[in-house]
Amino acid sequence: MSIEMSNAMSLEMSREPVISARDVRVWYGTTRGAIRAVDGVSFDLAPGETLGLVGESGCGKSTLGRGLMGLLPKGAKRDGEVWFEGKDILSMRPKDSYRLRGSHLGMIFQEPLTRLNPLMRISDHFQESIKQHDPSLTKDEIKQRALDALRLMGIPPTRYRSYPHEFSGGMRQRLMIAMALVLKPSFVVADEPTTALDVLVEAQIVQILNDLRRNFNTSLLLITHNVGIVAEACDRVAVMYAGRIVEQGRVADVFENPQHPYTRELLRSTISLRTTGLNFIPGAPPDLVDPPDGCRFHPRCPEAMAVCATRNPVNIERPRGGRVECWLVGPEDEIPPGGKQRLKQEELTVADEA
Amino acid sequence: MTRFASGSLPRYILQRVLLVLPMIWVILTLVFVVLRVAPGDPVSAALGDRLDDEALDQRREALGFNDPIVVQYWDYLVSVVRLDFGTTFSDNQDVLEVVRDNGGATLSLTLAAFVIALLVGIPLGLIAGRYRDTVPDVLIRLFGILSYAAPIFFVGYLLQAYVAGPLGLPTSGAAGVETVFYMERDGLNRTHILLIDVFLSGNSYYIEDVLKHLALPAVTLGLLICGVFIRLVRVNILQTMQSDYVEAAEARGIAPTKVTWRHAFRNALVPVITVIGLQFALLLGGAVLTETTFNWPGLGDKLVGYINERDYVAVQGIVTVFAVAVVVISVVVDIVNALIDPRVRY
Amino acid sequence: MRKVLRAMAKPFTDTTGTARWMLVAGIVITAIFVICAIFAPLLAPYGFAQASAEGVRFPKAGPPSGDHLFGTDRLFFDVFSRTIWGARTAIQVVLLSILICVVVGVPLGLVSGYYGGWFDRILLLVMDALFAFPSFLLAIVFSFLLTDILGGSVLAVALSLSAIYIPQYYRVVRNTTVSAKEATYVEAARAIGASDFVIMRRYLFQNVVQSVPVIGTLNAADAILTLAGLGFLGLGIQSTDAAEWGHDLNRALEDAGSGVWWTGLYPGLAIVLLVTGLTLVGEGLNETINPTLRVRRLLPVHMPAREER
Amino acid sequence: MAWPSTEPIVDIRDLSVHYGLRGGSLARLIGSDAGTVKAVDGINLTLRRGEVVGLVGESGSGKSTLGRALLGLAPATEGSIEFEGQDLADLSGRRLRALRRDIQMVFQDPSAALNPAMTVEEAVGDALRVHGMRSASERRTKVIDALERVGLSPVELFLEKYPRDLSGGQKQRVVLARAIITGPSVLVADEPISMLDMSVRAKILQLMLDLKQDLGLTYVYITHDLASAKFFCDRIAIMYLGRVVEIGPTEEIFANPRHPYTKALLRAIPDPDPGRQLPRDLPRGEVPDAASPPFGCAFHPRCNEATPICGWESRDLRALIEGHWTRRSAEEYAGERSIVGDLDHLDKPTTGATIGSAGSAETRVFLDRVRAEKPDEPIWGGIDAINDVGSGVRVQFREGVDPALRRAGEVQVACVLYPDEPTGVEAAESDRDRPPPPPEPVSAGINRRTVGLTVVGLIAALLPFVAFAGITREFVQNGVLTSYSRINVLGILGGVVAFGCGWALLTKGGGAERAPWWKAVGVVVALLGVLQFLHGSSLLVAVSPCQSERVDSTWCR
Repeated sequence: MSIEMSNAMSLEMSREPVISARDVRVWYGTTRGAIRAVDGVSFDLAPGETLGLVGESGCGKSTLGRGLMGLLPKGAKRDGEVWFEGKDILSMRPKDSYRLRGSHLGMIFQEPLTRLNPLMRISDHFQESIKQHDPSLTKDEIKQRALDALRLMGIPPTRYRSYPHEFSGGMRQRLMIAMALVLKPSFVVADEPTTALDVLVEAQIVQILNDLRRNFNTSLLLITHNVGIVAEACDRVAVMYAGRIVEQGRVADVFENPQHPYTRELLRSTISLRTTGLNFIPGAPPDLVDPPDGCRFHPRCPEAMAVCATRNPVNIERPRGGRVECWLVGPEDEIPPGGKQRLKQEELTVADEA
Repeated sequence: MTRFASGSLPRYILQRVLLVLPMIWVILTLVFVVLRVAPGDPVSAALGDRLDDEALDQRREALGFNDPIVVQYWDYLVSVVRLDFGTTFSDNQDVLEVVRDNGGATLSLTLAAFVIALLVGIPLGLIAGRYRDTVPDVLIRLFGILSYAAPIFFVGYLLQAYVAGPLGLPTSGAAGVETVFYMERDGLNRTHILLIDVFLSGNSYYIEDVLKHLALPAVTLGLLICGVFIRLVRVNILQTMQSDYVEAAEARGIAPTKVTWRHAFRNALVPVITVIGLQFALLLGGAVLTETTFNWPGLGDKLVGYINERDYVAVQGIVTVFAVAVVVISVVVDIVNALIDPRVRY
Repeated sequence: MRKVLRAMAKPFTDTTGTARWMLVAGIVITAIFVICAIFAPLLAPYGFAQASAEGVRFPKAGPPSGDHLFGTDRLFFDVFSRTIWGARTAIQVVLLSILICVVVGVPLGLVSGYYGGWFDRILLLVMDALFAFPSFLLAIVFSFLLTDILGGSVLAVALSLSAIYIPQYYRVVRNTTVSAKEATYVEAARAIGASDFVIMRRYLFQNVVQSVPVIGTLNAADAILTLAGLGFLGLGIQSTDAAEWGHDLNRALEDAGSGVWWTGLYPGLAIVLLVTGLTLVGEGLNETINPTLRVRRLLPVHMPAREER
Repeated sequence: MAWPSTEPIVDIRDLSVHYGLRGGSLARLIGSDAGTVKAVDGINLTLRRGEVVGLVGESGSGKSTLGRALLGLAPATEGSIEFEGQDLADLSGRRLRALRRDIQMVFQDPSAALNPAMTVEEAVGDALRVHGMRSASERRTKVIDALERVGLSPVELFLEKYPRDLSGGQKQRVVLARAIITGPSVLVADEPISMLDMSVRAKILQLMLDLKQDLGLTYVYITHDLASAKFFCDRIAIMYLGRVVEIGPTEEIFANPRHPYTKALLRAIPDPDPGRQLPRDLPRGEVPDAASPPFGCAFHPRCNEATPICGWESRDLRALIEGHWTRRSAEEYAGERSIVGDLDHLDKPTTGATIGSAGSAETRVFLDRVRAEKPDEPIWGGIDAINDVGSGVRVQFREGVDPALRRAGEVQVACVLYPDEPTGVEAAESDRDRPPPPPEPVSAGINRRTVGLTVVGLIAALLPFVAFAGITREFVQNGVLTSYSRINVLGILGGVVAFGCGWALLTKGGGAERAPWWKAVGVVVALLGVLQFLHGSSLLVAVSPCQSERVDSTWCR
């Protein structure tokens, strides 16, 4: 199948998803108790598709990305199902899931400098990765593949034998991307890949990520706090709040017609070139050691109803595709009588904020 | 951005070598201030009870102690540059010859101890760091702390009392009387470093004798540094194991053993190398005690002897030699470090 | 007051695993020696240079017995008493030298690191030279000089120990100052118009001295060893002036061959124990204070089964 | 409303802030500079009472340095800053500190801006304390007032807290409280919201607007984020590598961006408008090294609209060739690489770049191929001539123009595309424009380092001879080498030093344009060094342990 065709089909969403997460939970241990960083998250990702994962800091978006990769700190636990190529990653033996990393599941990190071993040349990094997953390749073949990947990222072959510290910030991020993609994984997690970069370089990297589909047919989970980047580089978006994905769907759909009050407020509070007045969400995200009952957004929600404080919202189909969990959208028949009354909320002080 | 900032390896090495001069100068000045200016009159301190006033004054004049301090300082610097450290008060020997004859023994002792410490300390440190908070880690750390906490002379004392006998190891001196005598007689002491000379002679009896004599002192001194190495390596492993590039390597699916070796261990050893230079200084200090404990005919032993004789010229000469040795070692370590770590050169 | 107590207990409550046990064990061991040092006159049956009691001369190099728990040495002294009195000497010397080090090293490092420039460069070079120099040799040289001037007193030894440890305090404080003065909060202090003195006192000092306890305890351990080494070489305190473990060990060395083991073993063990205790405290503190080494105590995670809807 | 008025409150004239770069360990010891970074390079700016001026740029643009210079935190190398008629440079340390009551600052990272060892009350109150308010109760009243003003209520909950107990937004409020408590008239806000969470940014920005309204503040708003600047600022100065490249009223800058850099920034802002297309014509590359900025206009290497006179040079050639290679196959690259050889030397900026190692003709063919691939690159217009030299060619670039700020409509722009428009509304303002600085000086051949190296080298080479004149004489009279057992260490070291200096002169002497005669000096010094080294070590060679008796009593006391 040609790349163009697969590209077209991925937009149709008709193909088997590359990765399919079902009710994933990732909890951390702390001195105070378990942090429910990810608490029941489901999503699908089609081949060649980019899903943007947005939310405030501390909402669990990075933890979800790491949880999928299996890169979790000591004392963290995860459960649920993550189906990848017909197998559930979470129930695999650790050895098997380790083998998937790099070759099938790739990761791009936020701070590229610290992610490269300062004592190893770029060539050593590439050799190590490629050799690990394809031991049959000769040295020349490895170099060939590495140089091809670098070239696609706009890094000249003259720099192949350089050390990480000899590159600029943007170049290093290109290196990281090249290194993640050289093994042609079918799914890549990019965790805030542009946060540490300058405006223009950020735009360059976003462009590169946007071109991934065309060059590698890779599915991408792009974790960011910047809704602008999602709008530019993603096909679909998942909005995360307090450990749950509250709304997901096609970017244009969700941004033009947000169903969840949090999505709407997040978009409204974002300062963009079209901003004419300042809006913000009152209050702060909840403590995930002890999240509020019912909908986790209800203490801050301008439209909270009585039912929101007592019962978890149901994950339902959005009117125009995608999914949302909010009692305002439905389902009507599950709301108990009187549940639609306006909730009397506690007063939030100005300073109660993130 | 700063791709080829300011420098290359040769340039770094040149800079580092040039930096030796001020370092040595500072250290010489310190030695001079401490040993020549501070104590007042070394001649009467050393010989006051043996000579009368007139003779003392003559000695002072001859040694230039009656000159202004600045002149003495200049003379001192010049004489060091010429490697002329003068003659000892107490036994009228050329200090340089004392250094030559005894320095070799100190060098072989410290090097042997150093090798033992490296061979034992680094692997133990790696294991302890890799398997943090497990039983091996606790045991290794305890061993490290104890081996550091036990004073050299106490370890030496225990070894002499309880180990030397059963193993048939000598507890005193660098070689048996015959070895020393015959080596001297046959003109085999070419380098004045016994350890090298016996190997050059190729005589297995001499070699065995010298190695046996070396065993206990080297182990005693090695244990001291061993504890330091364990600690150092362990802490560095802990830190590199947490580093972002180790996680990134795991994310690329690099096999765990390779991640441990190539990313964690190798990177952890770089800072260790830097500190090794300083440990060598610790070794030289420890050598004094080891030599005294085992009657090892080294510089440290000599130094203590001259100190008891209040022989300032000898003390000053030996201390100067130690000081210069330390500076030179630190430069070598820095250069080795630059060869390994590309970041240092810039 | 409760705040202070809580702050002091923080290293215990925050950490887990071996670091915690090291800290506890170290503090217990050190505390025992400190108690010995303070109450030496009460705990020791005899004086440190007492060769007879009630007119009865002690045996020469007598083996351990009911009267003399650890036996007696060749000078007729009671080994048990000397071991306990030795703790007092050791702790006196070490405390004094740490005090001198902190009083000299910390302000010097702070000022040199904060202002930089020529003063800093020259001081750094001198301190580096001192630091690079084999510390034990330096101690030998200094005590050699100082005992000529001050006699073999506690002060002379403490001073020569200070001379070798000041560079360490200086360097640590200077380096943390150099990095801390780049911190935004120092810039912020300057932005509100604070003078250099105010910045050093109110902004830098508290953040810079945090590493001092760790070096302090580790140096104390090293100082005990150095002190004993000096005593062993006969350069420190003389045995009639005070009880000193290193010096006792030196005298015990010649006994080793003749089967008299008690004169050397106990002072040696005392050194090993005290140094071990101090090192445990230092390393334990390091693992709790140093964020890269710290292991936080985590509550275990229990994931409840999913609630069915 | 009377403000923003036209009354100037801060007047910055020709301000430059230069920093010396730290060199290697030796250079650090000697205290010599390894070069200077022109963090701020000749900036003119007037703040009018009550307005918000935005300084916008990427990292390294000098926007933060400019902000810090306003408080006297970054010392001005040249030029002046006048606050209400007082020149900051004239003030003593004490008076300058007193002045900081009137100009205050808010920082980017609120967690770093607060001393971790101080409670909120101490931190905010310290601003009063350093200005001499001794009474703790008086301070407390004012602190409570300030905290209420920034919305930290109920105040009692916050007074005793340490920064680590507060959220990011709350910390930024504390920083703001500390800034306003002394009653300043100017507030420099250095990226006050960029480290905060999306949902908090608007709140802090709103708070800053309220404070401005209530306290009549004048803001300098430093940011890399054009979106918030558009909302917040009255005037905007776009900065790049230490210079202002475009300055004017906010509406005009956004409605009608003129400088290519401004245009690029506007295009690059990620926008949550799903209908927007991803920009395709982004500037390439990254912000260059400020220690050796590009010739001519600093933005030209990344510019989409560059002209032949923008200051093309060797580094641009390298970027061009390397860019070309990212589009070649491995075999083509290998072939071309062998023709061109190593490119590292092109990093030393010059307008005459020599490349090629396999013959002039081949190199020309190669350059033609590069040109054929992208014939529209403006760099081709910037090449004056390509001459054959040795086994390669020398590419001679046109002398570039460093554009000064000039009036263009309602704004001022520093770009060759906008030549002077002398009849402006504010002619008086443009009178004070900087004259165009002279082009990058082609080095006169001598710089401090060259002279220094020569002097040190000569001294090192000759001193051992002089200092040991007595010895050498002795040595000749005796005529016996072996009579000396002492190694002339000074000679050896002097030799090494002299050789090093000579070598440095030979390779780097004479500044940017290496005059051949400095090479000659280098050769001489290096040779002297070798001679000295041999002299010192010839004695070393001659030492024989059996003849180590001292013959001379005059120099061996």
